[in-house]
Amino acid sequence: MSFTWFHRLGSPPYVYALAQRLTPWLAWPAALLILAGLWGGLVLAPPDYQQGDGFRIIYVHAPSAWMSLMVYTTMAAAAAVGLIWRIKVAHAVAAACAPIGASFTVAALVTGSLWGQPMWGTYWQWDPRLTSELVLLFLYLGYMGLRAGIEDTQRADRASAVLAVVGVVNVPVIHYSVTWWNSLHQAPSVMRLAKPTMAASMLVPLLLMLAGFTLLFGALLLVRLRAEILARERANPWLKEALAR
Amino acid sequence: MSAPAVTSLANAGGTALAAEALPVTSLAAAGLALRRDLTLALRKPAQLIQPLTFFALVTMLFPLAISPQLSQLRQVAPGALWAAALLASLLALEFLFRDDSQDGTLEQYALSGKSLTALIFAKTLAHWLLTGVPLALMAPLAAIALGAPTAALPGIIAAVVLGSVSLSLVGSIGAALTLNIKRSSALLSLLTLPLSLPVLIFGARATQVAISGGSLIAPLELLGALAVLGVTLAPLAAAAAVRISLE
Amino acid sequence: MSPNTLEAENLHLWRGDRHVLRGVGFSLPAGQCLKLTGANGTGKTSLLRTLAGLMYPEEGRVRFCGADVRADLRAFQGSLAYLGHEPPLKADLTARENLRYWIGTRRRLSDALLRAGLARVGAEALAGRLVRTLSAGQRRRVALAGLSLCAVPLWLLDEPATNLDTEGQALVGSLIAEQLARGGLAVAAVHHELSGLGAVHQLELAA
Amino acid sequence: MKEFLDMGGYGAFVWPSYALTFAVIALNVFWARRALRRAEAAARQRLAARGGP
Repeated sequence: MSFTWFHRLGSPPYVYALAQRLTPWLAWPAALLILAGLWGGLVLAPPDYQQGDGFRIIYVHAPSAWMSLMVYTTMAAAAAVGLIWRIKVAHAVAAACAPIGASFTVAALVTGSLWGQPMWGTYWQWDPRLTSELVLLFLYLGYMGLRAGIEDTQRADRASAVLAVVGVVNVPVIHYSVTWWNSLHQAPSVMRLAKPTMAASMLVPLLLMLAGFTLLFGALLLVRLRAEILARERANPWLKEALAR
Repeated sequence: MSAPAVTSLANAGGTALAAEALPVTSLAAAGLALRRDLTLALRKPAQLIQPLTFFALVTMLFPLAISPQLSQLRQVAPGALWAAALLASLLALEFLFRDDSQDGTLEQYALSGKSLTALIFAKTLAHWLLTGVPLALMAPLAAIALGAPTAALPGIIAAVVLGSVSLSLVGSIGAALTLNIKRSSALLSLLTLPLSLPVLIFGARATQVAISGGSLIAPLELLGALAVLGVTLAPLAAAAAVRISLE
Repeated sequence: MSPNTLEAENLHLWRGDRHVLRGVGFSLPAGQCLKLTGANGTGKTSLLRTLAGLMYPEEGRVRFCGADVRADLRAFQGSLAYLGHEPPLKADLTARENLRYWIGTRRRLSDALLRAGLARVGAEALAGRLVRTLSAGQRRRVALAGLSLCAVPLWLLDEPATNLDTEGQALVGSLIAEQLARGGLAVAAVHHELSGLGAVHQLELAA
Repeated sequence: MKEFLDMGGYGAFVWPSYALTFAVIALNVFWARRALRRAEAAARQRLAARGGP
């Protein structure tokens, strides 16, 4: 029985309808979680003993950073499935992920440097986490650049899938070498961008934000996925009925 | 050539299907591919010089941009050397597959019935022999020009030889992916540079240790590890990318 | 060896938005030739590349000797020769070197066999000359020499007689005749009549 | 309320961070919906073209 479930996830009309039905079930809970996280993070959580209220940037920086990596891995996994079993829907998922991941990588970079500014006195510091985030942004731009460079959708799907898989294999290698490089040259005195030790009242809002952002990603992905599926279905008869819904 | 003569010759020239032609292993086929690329490159040496002149050119920029003081340049030498090496090897990558794709020989490799991964690895090995090794032999000149002590030269050569293996391998994936894209040199560097950063970091570190006279074991081991990772994964990805570009 | 048969079943292929192959199907028994006709852009090349396993049809299947070619694509591709629009030759290598590196990766190739292959197509005088210095017709003959040296059961030929004079076209006809006589198969996209082949299947690809 | 906005002196960093992140969220929502609308329009056009002649 389980195989037919997986098999049905490969059929565009089924996934299109599923995506259409699920979107509100992800979007509204995401909004609620994010609002609760904001209220907890900005109002209820006490200031940090070291960074004062400056630490509250973590409630937007950490979720964005988590999104940038989680979306890339999701993209690479979908790309691998699409490449191995030749499932068009998987390639559609990968294509839908890229812009979302890239935009939150930019958010993570900017909020990271804004958060680091009070500590370092400058807006950019070659902190290992920020540097890895910057490289991740280039991986996204490379993926989207390759997709834009190839006209034929099927070939663009498969070529960018290879790049995504190669990229995800390199992400830990890059992160390790950047951290190793940073520990080598960095004077220990400069505080690195690490999460401060957090009391429960500080931690709960962060978990709410992380959950909210993840559900938000789900909702955004499903909307974009429908667009990508339509783009790949040419003039299939089932479209008429799906569009009427 | 009248018809009868043709049929009699056929048995001599064309071999009958029944007697299966003596097969060739993928390894032997890869050896042939390597020899072909080396022969082709030596027929047109001008193309071999280009990456080397580019490497010297970029190295020359640093003293002019920073300062003529060797003591100051020595600080920047490892980074300048490796940035120049990275860009030079990138330059030579674009035509790794493009010429073969345009004249149809790459297609024949894909249809050869032999492991395309082995054939692609042979082509990448030829690329490394033709660009990576010459760069490594030229690196000491650049290092001296940037104030490195002569004692550091063997270490620098070893680092560039080892590092350029990974550069060629990672580059082969980008070259295969952008095979059919016109004006793809910008995209090729966007795909290849982020994946080459670990090599840049460990290579520059090895050069720095060589200059300061420290023990080269650890940095060279890390460069070796990257090379092994590259050798095992890159040809597979590049072969898949070639098949996709031929679709 | 089970008889060489090539079947295509309900092949559908799109190139971008164009539905290039619309349910193409045929069955080609051993010793037979299939002639593909149709105007430019009707999918002859796409069909040949799909049969060769270079392109992946969205629907349908290709069977060789009864087995789906995708089951062991590499073995299938080892048993076919595909000749595209351009002869697959490097301009900076001589005709002999080109054959050595092209056919040599497929099968063991002695010098005698190589010379015989060139002689078969009347190109033995070109052996030592760089392909860069050869005319289009001469390059096509060197490519045909490679084809005849492949010794494989299935030939997929895309306009094999381009740039050839009438004598060259007759050569193509006789090469295919030999391939069929050996019990092999040939699928050829051609504009002109294939001389001396007798009964030939034909597949017209509509615009 | 005023000290809330002041954020213990870090207001100049906290609020831009939140503003930017929620701008990115809003941009994503807008982008996704626009992409879907465009894809639906294109699909309808393709259906009309196919259904026609």
